[in-house]
Amino acid sequence: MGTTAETLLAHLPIAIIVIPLAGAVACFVLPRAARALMAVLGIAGTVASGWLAADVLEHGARGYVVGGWAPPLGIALHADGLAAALVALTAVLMTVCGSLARPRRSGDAFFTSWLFAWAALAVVFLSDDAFNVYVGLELLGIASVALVASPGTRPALHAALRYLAAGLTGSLLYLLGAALLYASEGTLSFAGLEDAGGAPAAAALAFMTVGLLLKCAVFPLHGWLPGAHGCAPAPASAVLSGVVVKSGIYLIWRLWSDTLFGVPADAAANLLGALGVGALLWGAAMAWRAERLKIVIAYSTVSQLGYLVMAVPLLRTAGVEALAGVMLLAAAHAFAKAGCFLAAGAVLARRRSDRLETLAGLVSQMPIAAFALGVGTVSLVGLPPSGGFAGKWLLIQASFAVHAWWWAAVFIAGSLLSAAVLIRALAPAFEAAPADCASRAERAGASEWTALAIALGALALGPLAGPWTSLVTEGSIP
Amino acid sequence: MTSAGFVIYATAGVALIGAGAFGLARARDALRRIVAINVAALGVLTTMVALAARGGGEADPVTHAMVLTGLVVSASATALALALVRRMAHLRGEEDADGHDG
Amino acid sequence: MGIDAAALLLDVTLAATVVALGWRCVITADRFETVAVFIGISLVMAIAWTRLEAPDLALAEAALGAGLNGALLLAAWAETRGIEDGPAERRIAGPALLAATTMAVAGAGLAPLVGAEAGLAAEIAARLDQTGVSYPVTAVLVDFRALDTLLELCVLLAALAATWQLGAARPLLRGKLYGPVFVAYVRIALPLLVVLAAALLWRGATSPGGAFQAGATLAAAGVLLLLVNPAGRVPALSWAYRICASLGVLAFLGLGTGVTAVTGRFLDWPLSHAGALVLVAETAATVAIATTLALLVVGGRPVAQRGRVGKRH
Amino acid sequence: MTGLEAMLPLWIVLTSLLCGVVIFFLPEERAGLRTAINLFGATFKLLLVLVMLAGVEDGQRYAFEVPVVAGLVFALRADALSMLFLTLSAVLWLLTTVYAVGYLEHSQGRSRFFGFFSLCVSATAGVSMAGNLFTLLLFYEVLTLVTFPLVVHRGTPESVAAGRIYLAYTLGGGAAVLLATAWLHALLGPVDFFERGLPALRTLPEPVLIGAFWLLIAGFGVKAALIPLHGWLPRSMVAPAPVSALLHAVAVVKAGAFAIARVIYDLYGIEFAEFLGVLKPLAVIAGMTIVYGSARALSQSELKPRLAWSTVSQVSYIALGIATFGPVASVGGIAHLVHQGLMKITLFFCVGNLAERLGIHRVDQLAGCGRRMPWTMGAFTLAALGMIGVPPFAGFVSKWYLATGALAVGEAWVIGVILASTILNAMYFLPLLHAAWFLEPPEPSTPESAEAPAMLLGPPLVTAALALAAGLFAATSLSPLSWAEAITAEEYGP
Repeated sequence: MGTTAETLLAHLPIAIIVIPLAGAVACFVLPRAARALMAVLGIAGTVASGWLAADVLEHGARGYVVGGWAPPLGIALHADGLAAALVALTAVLMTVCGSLARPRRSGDAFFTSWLFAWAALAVVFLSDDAFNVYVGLELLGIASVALVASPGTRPALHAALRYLAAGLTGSLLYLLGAALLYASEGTLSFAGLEDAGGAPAAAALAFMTVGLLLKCAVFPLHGWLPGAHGCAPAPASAVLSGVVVKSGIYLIWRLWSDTLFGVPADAAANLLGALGVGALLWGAAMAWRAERLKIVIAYSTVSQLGYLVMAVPLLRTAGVEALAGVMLLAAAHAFAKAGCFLAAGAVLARRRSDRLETLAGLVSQMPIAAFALGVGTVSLVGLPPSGGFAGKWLLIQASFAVHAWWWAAVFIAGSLLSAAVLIRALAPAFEAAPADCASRAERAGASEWTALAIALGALALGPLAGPWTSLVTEGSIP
Repeated sequence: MTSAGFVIYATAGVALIGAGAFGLARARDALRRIVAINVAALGVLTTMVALAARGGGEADPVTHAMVLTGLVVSASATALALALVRRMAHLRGEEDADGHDG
Repeated sequence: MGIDAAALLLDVTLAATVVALGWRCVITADRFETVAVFIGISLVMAIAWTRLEAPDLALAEAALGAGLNGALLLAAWAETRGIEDGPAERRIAGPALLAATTMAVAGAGLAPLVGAEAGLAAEIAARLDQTGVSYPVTAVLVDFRALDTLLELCVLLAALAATWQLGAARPLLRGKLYGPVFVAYVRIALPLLVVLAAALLWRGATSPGGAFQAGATLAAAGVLLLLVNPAGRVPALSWAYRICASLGVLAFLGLGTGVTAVTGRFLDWPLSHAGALVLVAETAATVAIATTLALLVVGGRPVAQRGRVGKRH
Repeated sequence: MTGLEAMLPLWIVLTSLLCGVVIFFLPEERAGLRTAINLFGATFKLLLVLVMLAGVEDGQRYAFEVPVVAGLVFALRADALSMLFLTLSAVLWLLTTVYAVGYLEHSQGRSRFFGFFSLCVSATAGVSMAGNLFTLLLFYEVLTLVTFPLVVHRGTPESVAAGRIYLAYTLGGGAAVLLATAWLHALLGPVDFFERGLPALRTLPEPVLIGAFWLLIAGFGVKAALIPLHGWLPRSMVAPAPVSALLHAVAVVKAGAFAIARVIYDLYGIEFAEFLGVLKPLAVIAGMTIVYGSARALSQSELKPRLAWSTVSQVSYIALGIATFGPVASVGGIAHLVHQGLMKITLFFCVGNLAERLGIHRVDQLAGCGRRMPWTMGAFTLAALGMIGVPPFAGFVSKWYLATGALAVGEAWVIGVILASTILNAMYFLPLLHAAWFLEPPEPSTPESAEAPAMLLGPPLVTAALALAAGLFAATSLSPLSWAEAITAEEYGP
């Protein structure tokens, strides 16, 4: 038994990419079995990701050379703590939300795109090769656009087109950066870029960062996100906001936090931090004016992404503790946001509208959905005992540790701001139902219960922060 | 391939990237935006091909492979974008028609 | 000296044409001109790339960039002719500044690279014998960086899945092209294209060519086939489309995992059968690329057109 | 200490937590089961608290700790000060549950109400037993979260608006506490509560300490309704009577005062706080709140807002007692924590009964209701006299200790404050009593005696009796006063 487990374990990184890929093709070729395939491969993928995370937690980072050629000739996968954690998070969200997806038309194409998005995320997190990541980002872009366009209505198509245009431009900038990097350093693998420096590397970093900022909708390049995440079906927007948008930020962390680029990047890192603050404020301001619940939640993604970008200067100075904090924030945000979107989707499905003024009586009619939204808000705002709080706590500690106390003030002001925004949106839900419609609590559907479960997952991340942070800081960025 | 050739084609590539950026920033119409992105893509690919051939000897195959993959990837993304444009035009056409008699 | 001067002159004119066309394409107010000029740029660029010692890229650019992209752009232009999305934008300052900064940063990045030597050509040439193919670019595509190719085929398939989700396919140009001249042309061009594709595929192992170029050419043949029926109707969806479109990914996945048992690494072709395996993978990729690109031109899910055609003229 | 006993504090928090969760998912129509679970939970928790009380009485220390994130420890600890607040909230939770079951007989959303009601009490228990600043912050914020749905329970636009104001104030306070906690944690590592203050704290530079102190006071002052952070209290009177009774008279408001006591006694230490010179300004603020609260209460025409402003003023007695650097005054302050709880909850119960039975909301409608609801008005009178400070009621005891304590340390102005406030109390309570007992009821339309049913009448009578007993038997060992003396003895040392 030992050897087969050993060999299986050795092939885990590539297996995590191949399983969803095989699933996607299978869904495309056998349309009628799409849902069953999705379920089976979802579980297989989650098991593999969980196993990888456990293995990395125990034995540290695990590499894998694809095709037998080591870098710089071939492509290598590198599953360190950070990547394994994100892959596990992706697997959980993709499986849970996938089981909820009810595409009205062309289910096969929907699940094909769903699994392609999952595989692409695995590539982006695990691959150690800049160009391989480019193709992964592109596959992720196209699959996500397909998910956004799946409702088939005009606003959905318009949002999908805008998302695709932004994604294409972002990938192009990233490609140019990668080419410059390869030309100046002679290798495409991230690991080999330790001592990259000079004008070409700086230009490459600039292009790649702007491209990634565009792909993950960081202010001021966030225009496409609210429409896309607002129109997509609830399970899709849950995954888009929860994980897909974070893949770009993961790459930014990897590029900016390594000892990469001897280029004097501290000034630019603070610029990124300022962008993050801008995202926080702008996202909150726009969410304050939004009229639909899903749009408020989408704009809160723009503002929460500000936190993750704001952490870049901290990652460079405070290192491991900041990484643990920001990853905890990212995971808690993923679960809470997924919970909120699924609940909002259930509200939209049952009450035909998620406009804020029609939310009256939600607490009495759909208590489970309201409770999921409430718990999600608790984690998004970062109130104890949620994971959001633990993440914010670690970030504040990190900023105090490097005497950058203004970052601590920004984090706390940010959480108050998002509290104001989300409470303004959800307050009408507590009002009594208008006289005409029944105020009896109807039976909660599966999506409401799943929304509540995922939102409680974000809450549970608080007490369970220990294992997650030790996994994340396992053998990753020094 | 002399380094003079590299300079010429690299500047052409950079100029195309600039044109693409200019077009993209100005474009209001979806079709124009897609064409602008493709112009910029051509610029990037040309710069890469020029980079591959900048050394005296044989051109670098890894960059060529990257360009080929980049070409196919941006072609399929453009195909999807154009399909979206055509579908929206079709829906808008249907809406106008239904709008009157609907 | 004469030849160098002439070569230099050729390069300069080609570069100048491309840049002029590029800016023209972006500045013009007429939408048809934008599309037409873009196709022009792609063709001139194909020629320029031959000058940069990249013949196979030139082939791919001609087939994909000028051919398929051009066809798609023209189709999209035709169908959005009446609809004007918004007033033609007149602002210049913002876009010009953006273009200038992009060019400046790119220029700054490229300048120090003028003299430097070019990447990994030597290492790859030294190891070609371990890959079963002798043409370096194909070796990189199929052996050194096989995962890239696999993912790229997935990108194509994802784009097709996304298009199929948008709804039923609509007749292509409503058969306006159909006529004796066109049929005669197709009767000649079709076999030629198929033979060319086969040749490109076969030569890929030893000289410029390979799956992508062959696939693109075959796709062109497919589009011609779709256009040649009277009402431009697209034959109904059957499992054949699905199998052909995903053949490439299936081949790479199947062979890749199968090979893992032998060599212990995913997509690591064993030297003894490398040539044969590569050929199988390349052929499958060609069929997949051809089907996918042709169906992408259709732009929708080809469902059986039972009485629906009459509804919209 | 055996395993079970170490877990006792955790069990106390979990009892009402589990009850809350179970009730939350109970279908609406299962009223009987819900009341049964509620009462069982309340009594079981009271038993656990009494067991622990006995344990702490004879010197046993209960502690439960579990590390959470890097460097953060979730710690529950039972000492004399926490037992005082814990016993008060356990006893009053049982009574208020009985009252609420009767009060909300026919209303909607009772499962949701009682679910959050129990969660709120477990948060209060958590605040009282917090072993370090982080756990205190944790339960302090959880208390905000679970009380918001109670404040907005009625679902009227006014109550939702009041709820949002409540959240704005309390989340703002929470942010201040978070900043201070993170700041101290960054400099010191774990910030635990120690008998007579954390020694490690004294190594920090003074400006940091003073800054952190005022951040903590501002944060906790929101719930303790110190000026200018008291705005939310009068507005959240739109909540149903049981909510106003337990939360705004006991749980929420006292949590703030208790947290201030905890910071001053067990984080900074009373001597070190005096050395830093931060006690004097706090005492001044408390004094101003007392007078301002009583003055505003005078001008309220509605019963509940009047009681709300009275609460604003009364809670600051506790802060004043703690901030006056003298053992006797702090005994008065700590004892008032219990006395004010007992008296104020009785008043809110009676006002609830009046509104429920006779639809009386305004002060001028009280004419002759003493005759029509004798028992309720009897309890109301007892509590009102107690609030004014008429001997032998509990109120008099705490005011007496406050005054003599302040005099002992030369803070004469405190007596002025207490006198002024007593006069104002009399001015806004006596007219109510006068109208109730000595005026004719407007028109004898309702039957002669419209007394409240047993479930609504029982609780106020019990609390009125407890208030009276706390005053009469102050000298005995079991009274809140002697318990306060024990706490002060620990804090002030030999």
